[in-house]
Amino acid sequence: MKVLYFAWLRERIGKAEEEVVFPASISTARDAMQHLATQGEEYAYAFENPQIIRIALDRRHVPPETPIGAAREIAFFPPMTGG
Amino acid sequence: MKVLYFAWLRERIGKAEEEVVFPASISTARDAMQHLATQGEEYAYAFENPQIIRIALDRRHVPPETPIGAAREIAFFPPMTGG
Amino acid sequence: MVVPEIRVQAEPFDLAAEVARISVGRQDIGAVVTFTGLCRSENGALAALELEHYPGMAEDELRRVADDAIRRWPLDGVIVIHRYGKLRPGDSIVLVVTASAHRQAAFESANYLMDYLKTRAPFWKKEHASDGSSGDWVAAKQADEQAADRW
Amino acid sequence: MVVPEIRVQAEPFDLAAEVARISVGRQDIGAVVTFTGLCRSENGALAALELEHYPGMAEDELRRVADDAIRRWPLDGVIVIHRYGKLRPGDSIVLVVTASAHRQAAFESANYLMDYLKTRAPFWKKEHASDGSSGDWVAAKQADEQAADRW
Repeated sequence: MKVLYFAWLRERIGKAEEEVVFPASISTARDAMQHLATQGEEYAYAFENPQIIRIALDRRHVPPETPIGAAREIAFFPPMTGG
Repeated sequence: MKVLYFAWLRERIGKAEEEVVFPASISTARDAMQHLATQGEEYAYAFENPQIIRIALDRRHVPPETPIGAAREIAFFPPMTGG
Repeated sequence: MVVPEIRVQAEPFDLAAEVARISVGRQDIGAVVTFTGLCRSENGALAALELEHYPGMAEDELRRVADDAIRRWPLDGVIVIHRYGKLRPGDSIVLVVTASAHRQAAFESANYLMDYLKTRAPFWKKEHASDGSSGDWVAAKQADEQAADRW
Repeated sequence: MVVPEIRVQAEPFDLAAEVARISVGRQDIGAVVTFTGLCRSENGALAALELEHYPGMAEDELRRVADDAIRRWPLDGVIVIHRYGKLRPGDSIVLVVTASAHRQAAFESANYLMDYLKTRAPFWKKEHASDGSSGDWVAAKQADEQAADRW
């Protein structure tokens, strides 16, 4: 699955995107985030406050409890500050 | 005193402005309007619904009970429809 | 204190030039809102609008409305331009431009200016119908009075 | 059904050209509202803003917000342009244009678009300070969430 990071998540993790094969036990977007948080110090730092992180599945905002299902792309980012 | 008429008041009276010497008994803007309404059929027609007519004294909106005092210019017109 | 720019003119106006006048070379403006009012054909029934105004008072009253807005909101600039004369469907009638550090101040003050301008500025519209008949004077709408009363 | 025009671009935009695109040759539009958001210097403290975005999703989300506005108000046209990349104080960041027969529809929908765009469109601002220090990511404001919640 393609995983994207934006803004300070991207900076903390040190990459903008990567391919991740999630274990079969990963069901929801929150599960995916928790799994990524275990992948090293930089990930732990990026995801240290999971409650403020926004998630998009296939380029749509979703709540963390959303099943990732057959989505091809998941993105993690801080609250938006455009406009 | 300079008297100005706009929109359908101007059309009904048949002139845009005139000089009027009001009798000494005329005190308020409403008095002036009532006096003008007696100056002929066209004036009676123009002022037939005095409650909808707006008044400006020296280019400021005023309520009808305002004394005309030393004002140099009084204008009568329908509700505005600009914008 | 910001000084509003007020113009009453027969000529069309240039939106981009007006916005540039209010914002170019400045670094403190975060939001510019413009409102352009246009003449509508009313589904083809209207050939033209004739706008009559009270010269002198029209400018004064627009300035008073603009000064009220400047007192109510933290504005960095205000422009109000109102046209008069014969206008065709598609022609612009009025332009309001407001600039502020903050977007709500720019939005609200432009909205306020339009509401008050409609009920206070001495302009009157006469309709000329497409069938050649000389039309009626547009009646003031109660909705416009109510719109102004909400502020 | 009106189709909104959405653009996400590094280049500046031309306000007058966008307004012309929405209104020229039409006789049914009574009101055009534009909102331009600009980069502020924060009293000289800010040298630049760097705008990051999520390509693809940014356009999609702006289109969803615009479609919501089109469902809520009787609009004749909507344009939303959002820039990305490094922007300097005085540079424009975002443009919203709405056109309607009615002035309140144009005002309210432009205001709505800005409120929702700020909380839903995937853009992030990083500040570069005038003293050369690489700045912080701008924190989302609770006021922006509240502004969106009022609709």
